[in-house]
Amino acid sequence: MSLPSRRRRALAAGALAVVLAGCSAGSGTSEPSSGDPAEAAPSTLAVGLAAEPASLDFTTTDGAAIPEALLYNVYETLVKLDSESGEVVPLLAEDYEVSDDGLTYTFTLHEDVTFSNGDEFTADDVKYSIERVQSEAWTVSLKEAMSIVGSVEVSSPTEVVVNLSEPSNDWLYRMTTRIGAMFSETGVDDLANTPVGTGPYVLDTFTRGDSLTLATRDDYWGEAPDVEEVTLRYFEDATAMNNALLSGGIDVIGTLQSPESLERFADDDRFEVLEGTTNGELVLSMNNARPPFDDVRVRQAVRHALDRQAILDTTYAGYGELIGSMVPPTDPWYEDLTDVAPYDPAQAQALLAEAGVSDLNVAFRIPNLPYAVTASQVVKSQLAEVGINAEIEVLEFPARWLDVVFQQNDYDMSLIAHVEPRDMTIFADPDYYFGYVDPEFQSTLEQAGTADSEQYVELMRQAARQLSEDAAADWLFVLPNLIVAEQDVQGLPVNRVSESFDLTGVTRA
Amino acid sequence: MLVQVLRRLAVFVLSLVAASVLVFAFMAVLPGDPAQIALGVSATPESVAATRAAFGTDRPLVVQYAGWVSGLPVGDFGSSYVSRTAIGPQILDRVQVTLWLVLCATALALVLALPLGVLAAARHRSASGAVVSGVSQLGIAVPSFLAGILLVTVFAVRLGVLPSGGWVPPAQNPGEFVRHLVLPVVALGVVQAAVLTRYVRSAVLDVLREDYVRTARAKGLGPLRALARHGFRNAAIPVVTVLALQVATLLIGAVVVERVFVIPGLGSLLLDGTANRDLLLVQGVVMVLVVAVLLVNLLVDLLYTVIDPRLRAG
Amino acid sequence: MSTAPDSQPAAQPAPVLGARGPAGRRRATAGLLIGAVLVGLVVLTALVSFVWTPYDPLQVDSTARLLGPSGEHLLGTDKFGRDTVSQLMLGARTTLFVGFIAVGLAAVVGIPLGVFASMSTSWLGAAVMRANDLLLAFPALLLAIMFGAVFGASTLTAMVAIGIATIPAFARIARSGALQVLSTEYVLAARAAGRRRVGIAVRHVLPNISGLLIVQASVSFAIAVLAEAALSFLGFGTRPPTPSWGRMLQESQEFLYLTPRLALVPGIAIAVAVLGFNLLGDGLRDRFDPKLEDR
Amino acid sequence: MTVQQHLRKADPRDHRGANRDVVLTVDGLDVATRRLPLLTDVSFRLTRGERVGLIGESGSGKSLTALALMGLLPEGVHAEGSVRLAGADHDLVGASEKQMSWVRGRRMSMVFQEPMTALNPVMRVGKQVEEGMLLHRTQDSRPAARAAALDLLARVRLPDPASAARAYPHQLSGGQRQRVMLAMALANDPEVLVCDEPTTALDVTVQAQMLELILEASVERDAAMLFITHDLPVVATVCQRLLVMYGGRIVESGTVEQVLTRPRHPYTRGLLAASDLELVDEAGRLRTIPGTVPAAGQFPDGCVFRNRCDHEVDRCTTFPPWAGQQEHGFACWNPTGEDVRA
Repeated sequence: MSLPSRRRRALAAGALAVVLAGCSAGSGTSEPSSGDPAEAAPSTLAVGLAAEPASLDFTTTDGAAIPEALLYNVYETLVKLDSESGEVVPLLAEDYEVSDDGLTYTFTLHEDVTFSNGDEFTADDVKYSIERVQSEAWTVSLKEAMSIVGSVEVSSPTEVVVNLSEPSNDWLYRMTTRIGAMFSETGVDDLANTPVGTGPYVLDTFTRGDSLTLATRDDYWGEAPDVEEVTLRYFEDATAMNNALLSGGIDVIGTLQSPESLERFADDDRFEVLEGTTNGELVLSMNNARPPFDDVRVRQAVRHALDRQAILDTTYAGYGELIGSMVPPTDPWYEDLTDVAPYDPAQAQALLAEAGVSDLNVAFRIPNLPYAVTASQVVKSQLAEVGINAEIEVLEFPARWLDVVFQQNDYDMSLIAHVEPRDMTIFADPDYYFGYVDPEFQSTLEQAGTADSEQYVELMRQAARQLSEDAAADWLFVLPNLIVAEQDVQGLPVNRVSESFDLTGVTRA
Repeated sequence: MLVQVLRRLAVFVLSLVAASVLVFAFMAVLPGDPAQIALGVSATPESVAATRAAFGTDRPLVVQYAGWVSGLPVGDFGSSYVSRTAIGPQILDRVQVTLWLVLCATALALVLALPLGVLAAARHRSASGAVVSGVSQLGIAVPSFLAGILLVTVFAVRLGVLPSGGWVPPAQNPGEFVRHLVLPVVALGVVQAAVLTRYVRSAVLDVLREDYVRTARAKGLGPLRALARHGFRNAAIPVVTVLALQVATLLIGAVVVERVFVIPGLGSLLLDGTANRDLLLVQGVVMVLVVAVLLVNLLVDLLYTVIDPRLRAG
Repeated sequence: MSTAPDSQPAAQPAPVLGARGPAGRRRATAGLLIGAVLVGLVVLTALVSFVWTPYDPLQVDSTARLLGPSGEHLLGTDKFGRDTVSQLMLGARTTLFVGFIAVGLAAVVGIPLGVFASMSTSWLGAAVMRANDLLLAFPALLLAIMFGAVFGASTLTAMVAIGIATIPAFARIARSGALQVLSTEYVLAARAAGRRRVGIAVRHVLPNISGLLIVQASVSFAIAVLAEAALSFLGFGTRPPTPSWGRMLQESQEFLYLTPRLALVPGIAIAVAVLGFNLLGDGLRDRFDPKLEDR
Repeated sequence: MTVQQHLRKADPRDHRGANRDVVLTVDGLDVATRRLPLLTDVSFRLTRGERVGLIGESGSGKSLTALALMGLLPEGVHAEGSVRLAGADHDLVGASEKQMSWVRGRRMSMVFQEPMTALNPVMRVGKQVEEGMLLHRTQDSRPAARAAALDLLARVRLPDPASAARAYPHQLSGGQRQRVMLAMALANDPEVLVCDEPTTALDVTVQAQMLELILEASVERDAAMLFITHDLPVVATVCQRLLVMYGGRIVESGTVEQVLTRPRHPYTRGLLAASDLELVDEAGRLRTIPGTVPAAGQFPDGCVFRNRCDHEVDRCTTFPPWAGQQEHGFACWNPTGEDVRA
């Protein structure tokens, strides 16, 4: 079986989404003796995170936890995504140029960059790294984004030219993700345990089920980060993570899992609460491929039946933002589409009557992730108001949910956050679990891919609106990024729009 | 007596084999292809097939079982489908953690339950005995995870005297090791102590009513001395039985407490493995837990023959 | 002779004195009474929930989130705006349901196995008890996690797992009780009279061990309630939106700082049920266990 | 002060003269739970070397009397009255645990009914025998105690005492265990030996040997013995005097000859009739006492036996006073046989 490349990419997006969205690979953690506030030197930092990496090799192991820990910190890319502005900015590339036809990218590299194993970073490594993504060495599905690259030419040790086989508005953006990470040919022997990159940090220790410690290295090419030692501690349990912060076990909660407890921290002088945004759209999927949701009126009825603000209030204590389509507010083509299908139970009932359905029973198969469990109960209750009985069935995430909903598409309704950046494209995939097939939407996206940048934004906007009007799904809200930190910790990545928990700008006063 | 020990050992080995078959067979029913899961849902069929071959999951189940079980005695549990690392060392790491937890909790339970149980029995008519009985009843009724959560809230969050959770290996920092161990051990041990207290109480009460204790008193031994010299060893038999059952409960209770206190022990490994469908890992952990329980049962059976000469008869 | 009163002095020891004399008996009765009242309370709550709850326990009301206790909502509302009292009542139902099915399963399988093992003289009886011992090595939580992994976690898998893990307890009690009964003279007499084994099991053994079994059932029930709570806490038990006390506790964890009431209410409910069943079991044991009676 | 003088002082009512030393005086012993009287006004004396039988049906209070003497009453059961032991300057009733510990096993020891349960199953027999001697320091070292224990085991005629000493109780037969019990009771040469149905649980063949041993032991040591049994032939063999107990009271006393041949109390008569296998009633059935022993607290007011008695008269609703002497008398308004009152 050979899937069309877009399908693979789309699936990849989904797979990634579900992993990042959940607590898939989390585990226990411990607090080091240095976690004691009295002993804590200013140059160390302990950050609590939810999902633990299953291994340290993101070339063969899926999951958001690995790039979260390693990207930009241990591995660097030619260009990175600025967490404040959401823009693509140079990193290892001092500068880059794009040809007018959008096919040729010329990167000028920084000099005197070395890998943590001592090897020098040159244009050869760029060529090696990009070609390695295309080779069998990479097995994770995200590699498909690199298939667009036709050739890589090294013109000097500090200059490299990448030729695309077709123009893409997306490729450079993808280069800010893990597939753009730069490897050394001599440093890929034991990626699962010994990552070798050009970043300011090296892996110090990785205690499975517990924590991962990064330490700065002396020969970093750029400005050394302020915090010399960062420990990433993994908590399966949200309450345990909160308690760790309250009792001094950690300094930062990287992503707060229990929004209701935020008030506790907001009231406490010791802590600062940062509210940012993410790429995670909470998608209430409806199986477009089979009744009753093959009827657009039924789908629209569901959208009208839902009071999304109430869902947001219950699920995330009101943090997060209502959207209305598959676009987070940080994307350039975002527009507020919440008025396309406002909360209007009467309208919902009218639509259902028009579609000729009554006493609707739908299988609502959700993953056992906290937000999904909470949100689904509100959804169920609201749907009951308009006469739709949603039978909630909780499936274990990832394995069973992926199997039943994602692969077999055996569901009527589901609910999961898709956190992959710029992932509206998944709706263009007819084989995706949404079952949404619309040639017009597909062609709009296709045009957008090769259009010039202004047109690109306009076409994407148009596509998003069409999705919303077709009620291909419902978009409940975009997940908030909630960070709680001790007052003296500054420069944390407030918005989670890249794959990295970027520690390079963090300082302790 | 030797015959008996040998027979008991044979039963133990047979139980191990039966347990391994059960565990393996059960895990083999799990839906989902490990290779598919490891590669992510969008992997190509070719790479899935290759991975399947690498995992060995394309072989017949019997062959897989034989391969798996033959590695167990030497601590080879195979390699994780998810992290691609050897499972044996991981389990070994985690076992040490859980073992500390379970042993300390057992010790705490014993230290609390023996005197309290004897007190409750000796004074079972007086107020102090009734108080001990009542408190132990309440102690049993509180789920250990709730106890854990409350302990953290009070001692770690409110008072800040102890860490809220986590683990420091004893070799790294003995002081911190102890500090981190206190709350989970209390959460696990106190509930067990409550259960044990009641068994000690009833065992001692039973023994106090035995003729031989009266005989001892007729010889001139005071009530406490009669109990100590003649009662304890006899009371030990039911108590040891319960203790054995409790070690099993503790191992499993540790799963819950490890979750509450974020301790990287066998329990969290089991839960992670389950969530990730790390089939071999789960299989390995379950097997280790089951072996531990069977081993405790074996030890207890052997202990019986030490305590009770009546069981030594050939 | 049979009509004349028996003056053989060795006849019956007078069950007069007890190490647990009148006072001990009184306390045991008090425990039994408290246990029965607590269990009755839980059962009554569950029964009432079938016909009446103050509010629809599943009715989400985002305008009534996290309300404190008031005349309208006696114990307040949770984050969904659901009435805690109503949830609690429905939770009692779940708790009892899990207990009944689990204990019932264990009894239905365990008791015949135990009685069979006690009467069987062939290797099969020994094998049954060995298998039983082996099952002891799989505690309820472990089984439930395994079941959850294979079949997907649900109330059903939790119940079945708890039930299976409880089988050995029943089998053991049934076997040891049956062995005692089988060695009594009236059974020997029945055997001598040619009664078949099944007949003996039904006529003599079961009625005589029923007391022991009821005690075991009560104690197992308490354990099942705790196990269900622990499983729900770990996410291997009852699934939403069905309320259960364990799930209420788990859901309320994040409110521990601000609204500890939400965690305490189901916590207390669990403790009450467990305490009730344990006290009931203990009280019944004092009633049924002849060992505690004489001397 | 000699023991004799001491005793006289302790019990001024001793009117029987000094031809024998009184070692144990029980006077007005009442035993009761908080609500139920169990023993009422039990009085008797044991003199040195005297063997007294205490007979009656089960439930009449015999074992309880023995336990009361030893101060081993079950919890919740209390004694009142007086139990005085020669050489002890305190009353055993109400004595402290410490005082009683000094008495038990040293001055007064007891052989229990049930040899199967009265020995500690997890302690070697030898040790159990040694224990009492070491406790009361009658042997000052462990080796001495061990030697003494072996000697005792030999004297109770256990075959191969050395291996018996190493054995655990379950490895011995019932008869052997009862010998061990006896050895334990004799270890410190007590002045009073209380035997609570020591042969009831034994095979008939073993019973005779055991009785012989007990008899021998008490004669050898000149120890007073209270021998509890329901078995009249046994009593006739072993004892010199008899106490008949019913409903927690002593209803008749006298020498074996007096009581067994000229019973005055209808209850005694009933007991004798029931144990005589040759005596049959008109229908040819064995004689029995009608009715059964009531449970404690269920005895009738007045004479405790009147509801089973075929001699009942009006006065029986009040308890009859003791007629005759303490050593020979009865408590009945309407006695059988010769009327001592007349």
